[in-house]
Amino acid sequence: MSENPGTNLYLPFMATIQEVVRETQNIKTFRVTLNDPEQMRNFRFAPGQVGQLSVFGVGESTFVINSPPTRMEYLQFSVMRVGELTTRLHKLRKGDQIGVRAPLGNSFPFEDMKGKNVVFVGGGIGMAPLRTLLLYMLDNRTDYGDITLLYGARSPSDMAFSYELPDWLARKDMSTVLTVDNGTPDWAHKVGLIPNVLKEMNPSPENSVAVTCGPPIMIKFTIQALHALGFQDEQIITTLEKRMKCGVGICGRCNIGSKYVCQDGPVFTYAQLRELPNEL
Amino acid sequence: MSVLEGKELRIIGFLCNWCSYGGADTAGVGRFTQPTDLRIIKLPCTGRINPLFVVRAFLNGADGVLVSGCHPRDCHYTAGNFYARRRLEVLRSLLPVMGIEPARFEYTWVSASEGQRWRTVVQKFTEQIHGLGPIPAFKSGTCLEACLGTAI
Amino acid sequence: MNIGVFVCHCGSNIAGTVDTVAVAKAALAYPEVVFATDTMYACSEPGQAGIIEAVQKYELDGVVVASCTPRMHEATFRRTVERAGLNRYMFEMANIREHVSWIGKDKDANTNKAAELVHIAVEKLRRNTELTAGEFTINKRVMVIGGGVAGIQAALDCADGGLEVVLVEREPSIGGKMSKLDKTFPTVDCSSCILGPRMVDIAQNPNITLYTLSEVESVDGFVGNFDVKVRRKAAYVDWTLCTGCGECAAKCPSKKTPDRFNEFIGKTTAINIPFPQAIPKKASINAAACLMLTKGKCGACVKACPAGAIQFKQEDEIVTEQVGAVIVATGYDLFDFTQYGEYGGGRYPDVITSMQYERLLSASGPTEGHIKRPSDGKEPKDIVFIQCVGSRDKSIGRPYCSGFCCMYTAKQTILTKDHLPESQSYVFYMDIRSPGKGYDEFIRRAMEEYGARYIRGRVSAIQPKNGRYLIKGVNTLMGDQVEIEADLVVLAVGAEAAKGAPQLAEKLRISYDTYGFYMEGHPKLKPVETNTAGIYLAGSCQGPKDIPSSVAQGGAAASKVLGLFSKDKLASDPQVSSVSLQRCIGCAKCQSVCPFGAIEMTQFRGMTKASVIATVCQGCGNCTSACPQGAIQLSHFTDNQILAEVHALCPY
Amino acid sequence: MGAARCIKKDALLTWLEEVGKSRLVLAPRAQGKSTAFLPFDPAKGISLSGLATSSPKQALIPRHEALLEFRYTKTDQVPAQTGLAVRELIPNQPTLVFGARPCDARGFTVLDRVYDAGAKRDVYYCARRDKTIVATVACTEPADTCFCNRVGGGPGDSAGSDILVTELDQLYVLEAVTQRGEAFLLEQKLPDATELADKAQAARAAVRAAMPEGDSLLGAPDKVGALFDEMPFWDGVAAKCLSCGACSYLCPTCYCFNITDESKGGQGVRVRTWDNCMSFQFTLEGSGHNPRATKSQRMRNRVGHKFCYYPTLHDGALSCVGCGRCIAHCPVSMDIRRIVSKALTYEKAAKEHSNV
Amino acid sequence: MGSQLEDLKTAIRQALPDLDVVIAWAAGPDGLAHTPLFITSESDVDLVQWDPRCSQNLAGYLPGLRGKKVGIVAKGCDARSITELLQEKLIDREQLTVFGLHCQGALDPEKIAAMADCGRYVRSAEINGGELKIVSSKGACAISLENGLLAKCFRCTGADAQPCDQFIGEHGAPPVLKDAPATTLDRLEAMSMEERFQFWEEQMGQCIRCYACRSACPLCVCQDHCAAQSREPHWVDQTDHPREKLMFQAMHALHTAGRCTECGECERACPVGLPIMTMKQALNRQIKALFDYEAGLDSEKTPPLFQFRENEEHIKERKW
Repeated sequence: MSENPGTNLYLPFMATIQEVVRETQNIKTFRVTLNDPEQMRNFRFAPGQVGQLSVFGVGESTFVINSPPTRMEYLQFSVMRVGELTTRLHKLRKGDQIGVRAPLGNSFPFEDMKGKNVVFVGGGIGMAPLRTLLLYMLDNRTDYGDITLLYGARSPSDMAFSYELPDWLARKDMSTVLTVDNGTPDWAHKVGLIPNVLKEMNPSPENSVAVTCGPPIMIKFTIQALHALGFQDEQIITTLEKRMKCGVGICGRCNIGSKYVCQDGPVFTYAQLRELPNEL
Repeated sequence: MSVLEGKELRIIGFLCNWCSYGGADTAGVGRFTQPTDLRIIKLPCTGRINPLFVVRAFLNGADGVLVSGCHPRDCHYTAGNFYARRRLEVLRSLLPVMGIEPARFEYTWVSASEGQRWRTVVQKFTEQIHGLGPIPAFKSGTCLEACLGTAI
Repeated sequence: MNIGVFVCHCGSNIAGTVDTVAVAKAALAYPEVVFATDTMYACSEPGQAGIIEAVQKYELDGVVVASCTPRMHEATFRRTVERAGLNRYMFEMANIREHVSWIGKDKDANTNKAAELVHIAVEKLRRNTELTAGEFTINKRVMVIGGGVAGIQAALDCADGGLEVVLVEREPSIGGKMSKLDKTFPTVDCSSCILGPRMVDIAQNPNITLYTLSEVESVDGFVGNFDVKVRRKAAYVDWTLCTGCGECAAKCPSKKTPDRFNEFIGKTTAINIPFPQAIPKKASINAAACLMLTKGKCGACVKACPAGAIQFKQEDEIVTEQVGAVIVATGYDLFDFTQYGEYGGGRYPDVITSMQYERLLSASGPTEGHIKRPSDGKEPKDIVFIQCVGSRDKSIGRPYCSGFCCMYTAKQTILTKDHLPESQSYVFYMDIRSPGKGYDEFIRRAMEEYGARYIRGRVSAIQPKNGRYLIKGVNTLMGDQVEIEADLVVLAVGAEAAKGAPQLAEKLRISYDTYGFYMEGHPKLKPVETNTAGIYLAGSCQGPKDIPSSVAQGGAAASKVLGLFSKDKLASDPQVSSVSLQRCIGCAKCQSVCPFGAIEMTQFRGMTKASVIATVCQGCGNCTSACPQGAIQLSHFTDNQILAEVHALCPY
Repeated sequence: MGAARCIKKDALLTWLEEVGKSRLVLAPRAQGKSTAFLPFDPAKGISLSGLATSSPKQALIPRHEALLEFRYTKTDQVPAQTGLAVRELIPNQPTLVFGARPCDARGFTVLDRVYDAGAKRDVYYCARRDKTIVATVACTEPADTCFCNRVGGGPGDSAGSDILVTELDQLYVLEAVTQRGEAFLLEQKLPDATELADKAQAARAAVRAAMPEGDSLLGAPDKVGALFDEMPFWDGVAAKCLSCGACSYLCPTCYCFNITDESKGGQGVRVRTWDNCMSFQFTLEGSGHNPRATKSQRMRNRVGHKFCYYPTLHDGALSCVGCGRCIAHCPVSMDIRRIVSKALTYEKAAKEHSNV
Repeated sequence: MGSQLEDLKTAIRQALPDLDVVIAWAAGPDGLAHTPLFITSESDVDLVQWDPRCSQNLAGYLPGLRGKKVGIVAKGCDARSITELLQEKLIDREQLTVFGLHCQGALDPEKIAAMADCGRYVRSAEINGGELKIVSSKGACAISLENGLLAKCFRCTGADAQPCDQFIGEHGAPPVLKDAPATTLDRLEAMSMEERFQFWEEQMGQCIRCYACRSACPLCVCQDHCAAQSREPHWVDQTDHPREKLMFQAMHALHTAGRCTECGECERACPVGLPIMTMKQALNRQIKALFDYEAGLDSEKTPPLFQFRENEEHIKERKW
């Protein structure tokens, strides 16, 4: 059995799926706990760190832990069905056993962000990594300035975390804007592409940090929009989705030059990214 | 679970859904007693049989592989068996080069009405395989064994 | 994934030689199986209820039933799992009856084998995906190929059902073989009297477009959306102008043109209307016999034609028709009687085929209904009929019975007696085949009331003798040699597949048997369907048939089309191939082996990729076998599914 | 270290056989047309002429290595509750690698920096490394593809070795390089050869001196790094590359790997296997995106890793030891020396074409 | 051959302005084998070499360069690969300029190194009057070219490149060679089935799974998407077991059945020297016998496994 996860870099914690939430047609959220209560109690991570989920017999894949470290009843991962492993993960249900190698990689600079206004811009499944930081900040609300969330998806039915959105919309201590590319008659929020809606919202760069994650094309135009709004490269933070295997900087897949996304990332400021060789 | 040790050998049949699978059904309906070694994998058409399935079966330890489909011109999909015939005939020459006795592999055509013929095919082929005995095994053992025993 | 396994006893059919309890227990050990049980009759109402209950209680995602062949109850159980709230494709069957319990005696071996068959079903099911049928619109027009009685019936029934019909006929007129017959058995009513009005209906029905002298050139598309190109052969007469007056034929100097309609018994003119009741009643020119078209001089018909319809420059024309279904009713052809040298067919003028005899009997035939010997025009007295000429004879590749020859021969002996009361008919036969309603009585009448002499035995030789013919044969009932002198010999030629039938089958992508007759979808349960969706069969193209059966099939095919068209959209079978755009390199190997033209090469971000037209794909998987990198996969028969089955059976 | 022992050439096989009783001995042996480090078999001998086709890295990173074994379990009582047992498979095999060359041994140091990096230790690698004695045979004649002296090594270097073996006429002199080597050597019943140490050193120095000097490639990191965005250069050098893995798999320092689960029913192993950065599928992401989709990008990463990224992370040490296997066995005779030399002299402005 | 080389250079120089790249050979790192040369500028042309050391088949690069105007220098056997690629529409004829050569055989560097016992210690090597003169640390020696040829040269059926846009030099017949080396196929035929199986287990035990055989194969057009490394479909697992490697070789053989021209690149590329063309040769023999077909001779034909006849003249089906 799992004699010593942690000392063996490749040995996952054994974990049990406690709950499966169907978010959208192709996204499911898994809430898992480590089987050993001791391990679960001692588990520490920071918002933005990722984990490797194992379905034994299929393999491993990387997902961000999207529950915040302030809520440790379970670890939450949201999975979009794209390949072999995610397809098999989607077939799992409550009570099934998986492996978790976590935490891996770096985290959002949540300490440095204290006292600042934070603008979250999330697209599609890219909302998952933002969720961990957002909830962390809401749980430490007084440490941070204004919190603004812009969350977009292709259509209303593609919005993950729909059960949390009413709460976010209702909260007085954050402002939330939702948008979709293609609306439906009963859609009460914005219709439009994220960068355009962002420009409309016109957040001030003053004492602010923008955190964005989503499909590459959305990130590209969101960064352009943020630049247009006056955000500097250092004020823009994103997290990279890269194919990782070992997660510990050895196997040689995820490097960008001499940086390993699985160790030096996945969180980078745009300023850092610009320093990296152009091989995203 | 595997074939009954000592009694049976591992024989895999790839049968097309429309003719030969039906032929095997007809043999069953007619209560035509057959040897029990054969395990049938149903495919839509012999055109679906990639010869590599046969190779994979042998390398995994099958002692015999039988492919059966519709008679030429009776293919449900008009031409699948014509392609299959060429592919399998070519495969036939590969097996002996690999060290697999060519008689371990046969292909034939049995229609849905030919229950009697199906019985004959199964009987003769099973006898043929029993005549050859078990297929040679890899000295390095099974894949799992090799993995677990990574000594070097 | 949660899988439930149900092992059926089928009473004692399975449980007698398979330990079903042990199979269920073994199944529990297979991956992802969370529930397994044996059940008395899985297909029974309580059996199905048990499956539904277990699906709900154990939150099953998929079900394996180990019972009879899937050909028996796969559809039943798919509905069951659907009722339980699962996708109907999350179901697999293990055939442990036909393939195990009924063929093996050793209970241990059977039990073990049954468990392994369950194992491969489980491994396959684990890799199944939920599939939903797509929908596509259908073009509610139907094409009928062949204007014989079966095609006419099908066309009229479809048109009456409100469908637009395109009827394509190879000959200049519809009517087919039936239009050549004098009378029909067993009622001895006039063939053209019953067929004629039907032919007129075809001409007058506004829903029917009629192309005669036309053949199908190519067929593209799929059920609901066929594109059929029809070649309208040049008639050298503008049929929009032709009134069918017949002046042209009267003036045509080529009066020795072979008369196809009259089975070459008589002669006709190069320009002609094949027979008086022809539909359409339009003239056409036999190019091979026309002086203008062969030698470039004549033009008598041009002068004769009051409508100015003659057009020597007319060329074949290709028209494209869009239809949603096709009924094939291309009929049959007659056996070539010259193949039996001993009968002298083709050498002796008075040895003729049964169809030629029909024309002699017919009032509209070359002899205007008088039975005359072709050689000298004399009335025959003794007439010998020989049965099974080109039927039930392996040596000439015709082992099958043509079915209707016994009956028409009896009819012909009766008609002979009516025409020539002094005559005597002899019939050499092998067996009498007369299973239809009133048929056997009819044969009896021929023998008993009309005095036809039936001799059971084959004829070994026919020799001319003093202007008559000496027929040598055996009487197998009496066991002696028979010699009969006769004036006329009628060979009851059998039916064979219509000329060009295989070529048409290939255009339509339907199967045909060794003899060229088309294959029905199922010999019992799908008599007028083919295995190509949207293509139906009627009449003798599927195998020799008499008129009532052909008409019945015409009606049945029409009702199938009407049933198909009763929906506005068709569901496509979702078990089709699909392409992984990531893996496809656009080499088109799949396209080259697809028997259905279901794969097209498309452009995707500047790269060539294969793409499956789901509605055309029939799910044979030939493409998957041809793709080296496995980019195109047939769903539910993917490489990984078959490999998983192989791995389950051959563990290593 | 001090201990030195010697062994007569004709006694070598007997000694290896003796060692083989207590530990696995991996030594180069010709098989077919190639030479590889294989379990020593006295009947089949060893092949010490020149460089083995494959490097001895497989002693520490096997071509395939089961990391974990897993097994799904079910009980008859509650079949719906599937249990899962996972077991680590930590190697525990004392090994002697005999007949590595100095470049090969230097390769182990390249691997050590990655796999045994302080707090981040790869237990599988380290378990093997800790139990493995590397006995390196100093080279006597560099081949035409050798360039260890241009990348910081030499034909008689001892880096990465536990024991250095020097050929002297009819003798092999075995000198301990590490404590582990010392301990091992002291256990052996071999004659002392302390007095031959100087002679051995002289022999090694002579070989080193006779080796043709080439331009040093130690300055490559800056230059290769600066060429990152110079695509024409990479397109040029990569044009003839086939994207196969021959170079990576024969290389003593290439350590990239893949991890896959291979299972049979409810039981299986998580296996680590060699992987190849020149393969398209190496970096292919689930979404279909590939950060190194072209051969040129992959070549840039391969050369970049050996001559720039690795040195950046590890105090300038190149991850190329100059064994020349990639040159000798490349199906299209690519020559990494020429690529790096070209990089060193490449002038962007000159638009020099980069055919090498 | 000097003038032939000059003619080749001239032809390339003339065609280069209209082409994006010309693929030829240049001197390799050692004197025993030349290496591919991608010519994009006039100065590259000076590097071109043409002699029996031009062993590599350059046709394999063509599918990867689709969309560009490419010139290629080809020997007779190389051109058969080009024909096959044209046949499968994997390259476009109008984008391609073939500089065809007459070849009297290409050298096998492994064989020569063994014959000269020069290992990897070659100082210099040059071709002179039917001999390869080698100077190595072991001394100097001369190897007759005829003795050092690749195995495929002994089976050569066409020494002149066809198709060809510009033929360089004189047309001629294949080299007349004696004493063809025994093929592995011949050796296998003398073995029992069990021995053959063991033979492959031993051979595959040496395979390092580098896939050089595949990468060098001009007809392995899947390359980046090879089924050997995919899990969907999962034909072979990633372990080092000989079974999996043998499975891959069977896959390579069957995927190239009726397409393989026996150019020998798979064996030439194999860094550990495995006889992996053997299975392909066996299939070719069968295909010749069954369908009277040889790959690479006619770009208008369809490979035999992508077509059929209703009545197969040479297929004798078993009657049960």
